[in-house]
Amino acid sequence: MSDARRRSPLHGRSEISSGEAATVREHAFLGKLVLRGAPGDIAPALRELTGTAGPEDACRSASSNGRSVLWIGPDEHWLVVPAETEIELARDLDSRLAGVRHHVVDVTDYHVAIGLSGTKAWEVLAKLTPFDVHPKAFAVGAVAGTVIGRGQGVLWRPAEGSALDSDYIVFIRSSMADYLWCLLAEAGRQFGMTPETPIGGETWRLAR
Amino acid sequence: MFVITCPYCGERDQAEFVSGGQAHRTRPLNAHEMSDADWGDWVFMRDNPKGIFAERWFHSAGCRRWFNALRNTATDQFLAFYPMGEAPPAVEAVLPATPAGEAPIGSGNDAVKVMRPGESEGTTT
Amino acid sequence: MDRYSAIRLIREGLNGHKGWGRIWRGATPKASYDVVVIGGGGHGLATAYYLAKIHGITNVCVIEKGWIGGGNSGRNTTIIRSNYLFDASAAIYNHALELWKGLGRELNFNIMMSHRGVLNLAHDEHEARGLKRRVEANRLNGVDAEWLDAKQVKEFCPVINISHDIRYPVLGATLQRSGGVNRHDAVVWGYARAASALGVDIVEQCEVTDIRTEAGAVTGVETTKGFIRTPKVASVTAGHTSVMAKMVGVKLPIESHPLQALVSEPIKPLVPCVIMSNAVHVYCSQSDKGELVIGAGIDAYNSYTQRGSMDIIEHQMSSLCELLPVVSRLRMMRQWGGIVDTCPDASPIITKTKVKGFYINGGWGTGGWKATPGSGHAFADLVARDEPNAIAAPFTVDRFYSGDLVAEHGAAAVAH
Amino acid sequence: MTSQPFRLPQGGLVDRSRLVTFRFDGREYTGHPGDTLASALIAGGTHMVARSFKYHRPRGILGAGVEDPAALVEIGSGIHRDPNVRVTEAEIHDGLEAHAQNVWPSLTFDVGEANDLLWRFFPAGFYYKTFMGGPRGWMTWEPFIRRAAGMGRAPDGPDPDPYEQTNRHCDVLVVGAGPAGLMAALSAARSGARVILAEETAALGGRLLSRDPAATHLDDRAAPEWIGAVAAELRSREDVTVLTRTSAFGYYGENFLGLWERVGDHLPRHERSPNLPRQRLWRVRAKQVVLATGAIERPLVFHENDRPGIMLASAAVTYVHRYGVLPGRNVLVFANNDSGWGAAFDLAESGASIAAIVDVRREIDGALLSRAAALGIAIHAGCGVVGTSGRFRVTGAKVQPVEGAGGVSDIACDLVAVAGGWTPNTALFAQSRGKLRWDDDLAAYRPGLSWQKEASAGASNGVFDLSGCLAAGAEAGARAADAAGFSAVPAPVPALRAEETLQRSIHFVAEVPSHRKPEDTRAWVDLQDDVTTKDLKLALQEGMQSIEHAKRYTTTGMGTDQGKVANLNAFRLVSDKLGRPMHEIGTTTSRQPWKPVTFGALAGQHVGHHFHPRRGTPMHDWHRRHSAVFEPVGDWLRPRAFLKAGESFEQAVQREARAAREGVAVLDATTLGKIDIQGKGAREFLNRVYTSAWTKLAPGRCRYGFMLGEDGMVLDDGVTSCIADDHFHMTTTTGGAARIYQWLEDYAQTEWPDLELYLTSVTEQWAVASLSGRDSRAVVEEICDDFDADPATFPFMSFRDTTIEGVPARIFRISFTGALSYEINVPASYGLWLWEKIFEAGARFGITPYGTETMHLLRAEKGFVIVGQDTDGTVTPHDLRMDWIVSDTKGDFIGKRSLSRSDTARADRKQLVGLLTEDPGLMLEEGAHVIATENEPAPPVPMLGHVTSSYLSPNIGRSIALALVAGGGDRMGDRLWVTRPGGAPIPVRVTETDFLKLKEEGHV
Ligand SMILES: Cc1cc2nc3c(=O)[nH]c(=O)nc-3n(C[C@H](O)[C@H](O)[C@H](O)COP(=O)(O)OP(=O)(O)OC[C@H]3O[C@@H](n4cnc5c(N)ncnc54)[C@H](O)[C@@H]3O)c2cc1C
Ligand SMILES: NC(=O)c1ccc[n+]([C@@H]2O[C@H](COP(=O)([O-])OP(=O)(O)OC[C@H]3O[C@@H](n4cnc5c(N)ncnc54)[C@H](O)[C@@H]3O)[C@@H](O)[C@H]2O)c1
Ligand SMILES: Cc1cc2nc3c(=O)[nH]c(=O)nc-3n(C[C@H](O)[C@H](O)[C@H](O)COP(=O)(O)O)c2cc1C
Ligand SMILES: [Zn+2]
Repeated sequence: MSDARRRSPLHGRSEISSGEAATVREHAFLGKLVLRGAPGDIAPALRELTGTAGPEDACRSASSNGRSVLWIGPDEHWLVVPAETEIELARDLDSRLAGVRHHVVDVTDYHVAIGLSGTKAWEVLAKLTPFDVHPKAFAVGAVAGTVIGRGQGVLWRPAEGSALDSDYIVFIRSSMADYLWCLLAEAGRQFGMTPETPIGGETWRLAR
Repeated sequence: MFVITCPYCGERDQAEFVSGGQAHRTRPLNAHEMSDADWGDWVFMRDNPKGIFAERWFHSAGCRRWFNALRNTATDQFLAFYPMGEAPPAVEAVLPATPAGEAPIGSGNDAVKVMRPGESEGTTT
Repeated sequence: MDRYSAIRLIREGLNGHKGWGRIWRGATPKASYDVVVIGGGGHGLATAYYLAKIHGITNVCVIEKGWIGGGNSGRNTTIIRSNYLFDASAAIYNHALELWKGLGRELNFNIMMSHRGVLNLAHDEHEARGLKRRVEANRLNGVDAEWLDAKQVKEFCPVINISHDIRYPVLGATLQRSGGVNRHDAVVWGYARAASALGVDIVEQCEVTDIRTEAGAVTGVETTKGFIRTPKVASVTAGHTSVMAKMVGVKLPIESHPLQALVSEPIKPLVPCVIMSNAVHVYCSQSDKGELVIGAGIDAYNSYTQRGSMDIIEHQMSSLCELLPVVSRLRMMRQWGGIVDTCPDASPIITKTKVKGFYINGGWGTGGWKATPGSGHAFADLVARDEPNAIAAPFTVDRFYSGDLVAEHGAAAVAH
Repeated sequence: MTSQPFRLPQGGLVDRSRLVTFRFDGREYTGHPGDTLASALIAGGTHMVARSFKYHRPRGILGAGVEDPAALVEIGSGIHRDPNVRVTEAEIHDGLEAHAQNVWPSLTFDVGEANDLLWRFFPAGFYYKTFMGGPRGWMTWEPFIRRAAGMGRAPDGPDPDPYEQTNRHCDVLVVGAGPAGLMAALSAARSGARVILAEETAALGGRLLSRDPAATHLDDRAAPEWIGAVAAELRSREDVTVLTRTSAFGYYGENFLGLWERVGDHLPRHERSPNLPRQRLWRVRAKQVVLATGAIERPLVFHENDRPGIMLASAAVTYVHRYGVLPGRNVLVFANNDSGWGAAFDLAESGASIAAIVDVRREIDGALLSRAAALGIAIHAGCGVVGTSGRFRVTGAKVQPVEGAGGVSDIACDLVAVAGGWTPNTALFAQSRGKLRWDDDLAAYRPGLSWQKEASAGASNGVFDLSGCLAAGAEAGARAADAAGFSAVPAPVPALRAEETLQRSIHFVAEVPSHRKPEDTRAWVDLQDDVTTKDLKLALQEGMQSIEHAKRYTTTGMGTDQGKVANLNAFRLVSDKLGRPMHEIGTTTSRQPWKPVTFGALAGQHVGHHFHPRRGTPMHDWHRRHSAVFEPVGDWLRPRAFLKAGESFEQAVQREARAAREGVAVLDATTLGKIDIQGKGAREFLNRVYTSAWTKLAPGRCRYGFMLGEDGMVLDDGVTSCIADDHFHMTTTTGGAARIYQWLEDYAQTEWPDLELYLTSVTEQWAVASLSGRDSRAVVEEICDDFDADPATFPFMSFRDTTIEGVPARIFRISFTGALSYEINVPASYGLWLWEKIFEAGARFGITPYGTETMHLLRAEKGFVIVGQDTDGTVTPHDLRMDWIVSDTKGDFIGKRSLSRSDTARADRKQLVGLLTEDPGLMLEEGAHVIATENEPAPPVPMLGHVTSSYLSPNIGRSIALALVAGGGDRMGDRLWVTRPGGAPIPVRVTETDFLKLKEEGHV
């Protein structure tokens, strides 16, 4: 049960679905950490603290027991963990990695995780990104930072160990979450989703 | 729309990248000793070749790493991608016969849209 | 030179138009000239014309690697204005604007100079502040400029959406009434015709492949049609300026980028003026033939292919649909690209070089069309006298060493 | 019910069981589903549908598809009006309304036709030679010309229809679903490759649909059946996407193609799904591309070849077989190659009578001759059409031998079917930057050298026979799949039973020779823009000898069809006239789009709400509920001020500004850029990117700094705090955040990797509330768990970590207002909670929310600069008279060397000063200029600088302003003037910039 004082930027939005074809929902407050450091240096600590040493290949993830390690760059991983476990994990990592060149930053509130599921989920996403999201090309476990709509974000196909039941997860900076939410609803219209209006998009108040 | 091969993430759409201009320009360590002319050269002057150009790209939407590329600016064909700090590899390119001219294929500009008799058919790569 | 007029047109009409001669003479290069101008765009031809007309230097050859007007002159959206911020820019662009006013008659060639007004829209307070600063600077420099509020914008150009409910509402705009557009090909042909009549040779399909120097001075140019002797070489090659400079080892701060433009299908008059917007990044006018002529920003990478990325076009179109919501059913008929020679401070370079007799006029980037007559005029003066006049002086390459940039960037980031 | 007199009793692929009613130019017509506007109009007996651009000549239907140059109309009205729609492409539906365009008052009586009477005076480029006189030069004439020019009208108001974009990656993209394209798609699909097949028209089949189905059997199935089977197989495959009504319009770099799908245009509005866009843009990245775009027939160029009823022979045949309409009852066929003969036989067998076959060739294949004889067709070999009659519809043609003497025969007809040879459709190939090769036998260009990963197959590659097209398609599809990494075999080519009379022994004449005087001959090359051979010849005569000049001077190929049928004839004419081979003439550039694409589709869903993201903070909704007025800063929306009922914006700002000093006020500062910097070289990194020294900044302390570009000009500013020796928290301006983060990464990764640092943006991790004013301390202490803000232990420019009801918080004692201030950071998800908590705690102090305008005013009272407002990319820290921020003692930093360049170091540069108007109630206009004289001289007026910031300050009790003024530092106390339009310059006094201090010291 998460802290009732917290508010996601998508607070007030509820799951939108067009049945089998596509469903869009938020995975609120998933814990997210940026972990920088050479993969070899950090692997033992990772294994110890998350149950996985991280993916072997670029643009992949590894998950175990609801904790996932996503490859973001050659010396950058994201840890995606159950809500409100991130602070402790960050602390543990820092102490476990003391002396090793590394850097841990909590970005839980920076990124909002929006999940997409359904037979047409990839077609919905394809309307927003030039990256190849076809299930054959972007297989379960894969990760990609890319362009989404007029912004940027990270796409992820969580594997079973992640304990996330969406086919795709889009991480988007929180100030753009509402923009993306509405864009996804628009993209899902073809499959029966209803359009949503951006918060603050209804009227523009000018000073004059 | 280019396909850019990030040395870390692989082939991606150009939209994910930011172009960083000329590569292999090392910031001088002795700026205070430099003349206005030398300093001005470093800050402002740029190679701007029609032909093989070593340039930098930033995988802004992806891994956020900077890296280098060789591209033929006469045709926009990428010839190589390589990490920061590495020297440019040797490459071959379809270059213009004259400094300001057009590459025999690939620029799509004037004068090279039609083959001359005797020019052999096929594909270039 | 044949004199063009309505009467002559009627006379020729009755005579099957057999009497019209060449607009410019075809020429094969002579062995030597007093001045060789490289580049048969608007600026190069204007330079040659003013060399002949004002300085009496008629033994001039313009060398063009393709067809005249085929470079940026043939690709630009022809926006003409002089409402620049800094004194140096205002001086040269306004000089050009004054010359444009009488140019059709002077050249006896209808360049369709249409002073229909240029709007620069402000979409936020920050832009409004910058534009107001510019309007006031313009006024003090004797450049015609005024500030319109949103309602006045709507009156001047009814297709603009001034609703408050959009992402970038229009807060106001500057208007330069004497700004406008003209017919790019006509300018090129008009200058070519007038220069040719004064004795200038215009050689097309001839590329300068090298510049020969001796003891630090120019002796001639190597071309695909042979060597041409000359003590003075004036490079006016826009996107290829760096290529020319490299031949003599002159360094420049110029980068060549693709800049794209597109036209819609022709439609009945819809857009009465020129609309430019920085925040949403698009500009638009309507040609006399009826197409909307639309441009946006450069592609960020260097290229000589006269092609750019489709992204730019897509962004430009969503901007335009946002600004002029009636246009989304209209259609893009043709898109193209040019090679623009951009300078770090978004101002041109008109300069002598360390090589005696080698002069450069370039770096006009995304916005040099409007300067064509002024640029040619000032450059001819520099080439003839070997000294920049007051208008050209701020634009030497020395400014990059001394730090005295003419930094129009902040003030007019929008392309052209 | 209106009759369809030209509908054939049977045949055609239209659905005869249903009747569709539509209107054209006020008259009601009927047709069937499957008809285009053109086929239905022809069924109704109407050929004339438009007027030409310049001479307003009647224009009929020349083609049967995208190639038609001039049969353009407006469809729909009001906000739904679509101008310049090709009747040969528009599909009819019930209720469709089409109108003639560019005519007045009507299509048949058009005043503009007067131009045609004066045609002799309107040759190519006539406008360059006249319209220079008049009181306003060209401007005198322009309005008239503009009104006459243009074609259709734009819609009357904003477009209500939605559009969308989508992206696809595929192994093989096949463009065109004719026989070649179908076979290519089939072969590639069977290998398991991801295939997209895009077809421009409503149906698959290409020219197969233009053949007599009874006479075309593939594997013993009539063509439509065979197509149906192929389509069914393709559609059944999961990895195949078959798109109809979808044009590949742009072949861009690296096999990136744009496809334009018309999703709803063919349906009446009420039948369109509200969930589907009107049109869709497919952005396709293909590993391999097969271009199977077919070939386009060319018209022949002869005197009066522009009348309605003059039609491409292939189009005439298409109308018969695809649509079941007869375009003419009495047809004269005019050909320069065998394929026209095939058309003639076909038309004859379909019920037309053939008035004659006229062929410019003298030698005709014997088999053709005997077949013609068997059908009783009169033959005029070695002859050409040299004139036509008929006003809105051709009524007859004049035929004359092309060589030697010979009388003119008048032949009555109601259709002239022209067969000038076939042009492979290489538009996309050329866009891909492949090189064309002139083929003399083909009398056309075909693909030569490829640049991208594509192959052309079938007629687009110069293969004109059906079995050849099928085989080439199969081969190309298989090869493409192979190259994409699959293992494919060409699909077996169906056994064929088909009659074909192909283009053979063509005699390409750019202009049909005639005995008329050249100056009296009007032979159209470009029917849309009224370009005649005479215009092209005049262009050459006047020196426009480059094909590019000829194009631009005459406007040939510059219309909405981009010269699909005109260009090759124009090139050939230039080649003939200049006596230079085709490859030397070259071609004009084939540019995107292949056919015009709506702006709406290019913009896709990225308009309106989705145009550009609006970024909001966690407190955004609160701001909206509290009457904030917003301003965009970067992509963010920030409150400018919070208006109380009945209050003006100015009043609100004054109120907020007072509260922020005398009481307590709070600003949402979440949008500031924040970067977490860690690494052993972090401190040194700061030393290099900031102008000031960071060596001594202790953990827990903060410092304000400037960043410069390498040119020495101020780039950004902000406060950076030391968290640990190797760990810093940097803030940047809101607008500069993204740029600065990238800029820092650049230096960190590429110049100084040895500093071993990591940068992570944390902008949105933290929500920030900035409290300002006397009572701010009390509020902070109240909300924090056990926090003592005693300045002795919590001094200015330091921070503390604490908690607020257990929520981790970081509090900075920094101030941009000069008043006592605290910046409270909490994880963003607690932002709104924090904000509301602050208001709860602050209620007893009358806490006031304030916006950016107030913040700007407050900082100006203190003389703090805003980068981007008081600087503009030409300003150094010294120009801001902030020499203290530039450390001379530390080593190099970015931009340092530039500060000592001769011009950057000059003393008379513009420097930031305060300005006080002599009349304290008078506010200067931001952007106004400073001059040294009481009266404004005549332009150019020497300008000393300009006002960068100007406010009415409640705390100073008067107006204040900041300005950049030449040599300003040395002008303290001077009297200067600030200009204003239409008024006398305003006298001002030059002061220091810290107005609060000035006031304290009694100088104000
Ligand atoms: C899409 C686009 C839109 C634009 N819009 C505007 C606008 O609205 N307003 C505005 O003011 N400006 C605009 N510009 C900028 C403007 O077009 C240019 O600044 C201006 O036309 C430059 O003229 P020019 O004569 O110097 O160059 P060009 O017309 O490019 O002429 C240079 C010539 O040099 C020739 N050349 C190059 N190398 C050689 C060689 N080695 N030998 C011989 N010849 C050589 C080239 O072939 C070319 O013809 C735009 C530019 C583009 C591309
Ligand atoms: N009689 C002759 O001399 C002659 C000459 C040429 C062709 N032909 C016949 O024409 C047929 C040619 O077959 P094919 O398959 O090569 O071509 P095709 O003309 O049958 O098919 C081409 C298809 O491509 C489509 N198309 C064209 N451009 C497109 C674009 N940009 N985007 C999407 N679709 C596009 C067209 O709508 C058409 O359906 C054969 O039957 C051949 O015999 C006959
Ligand atoms: C102001 C302006 C108006 C134009 N109008 C048209 C037009 O009406 N029709 C057209 O086909 N092209 C038009 N063009 C584009 C040219 O056909 C051509 O694309 C451009 O000159 C670049 O040359 P290129 O495409 O041959 O490389 C126009 C170009 C400009 C600069
Ligand atoms: Zn990458």
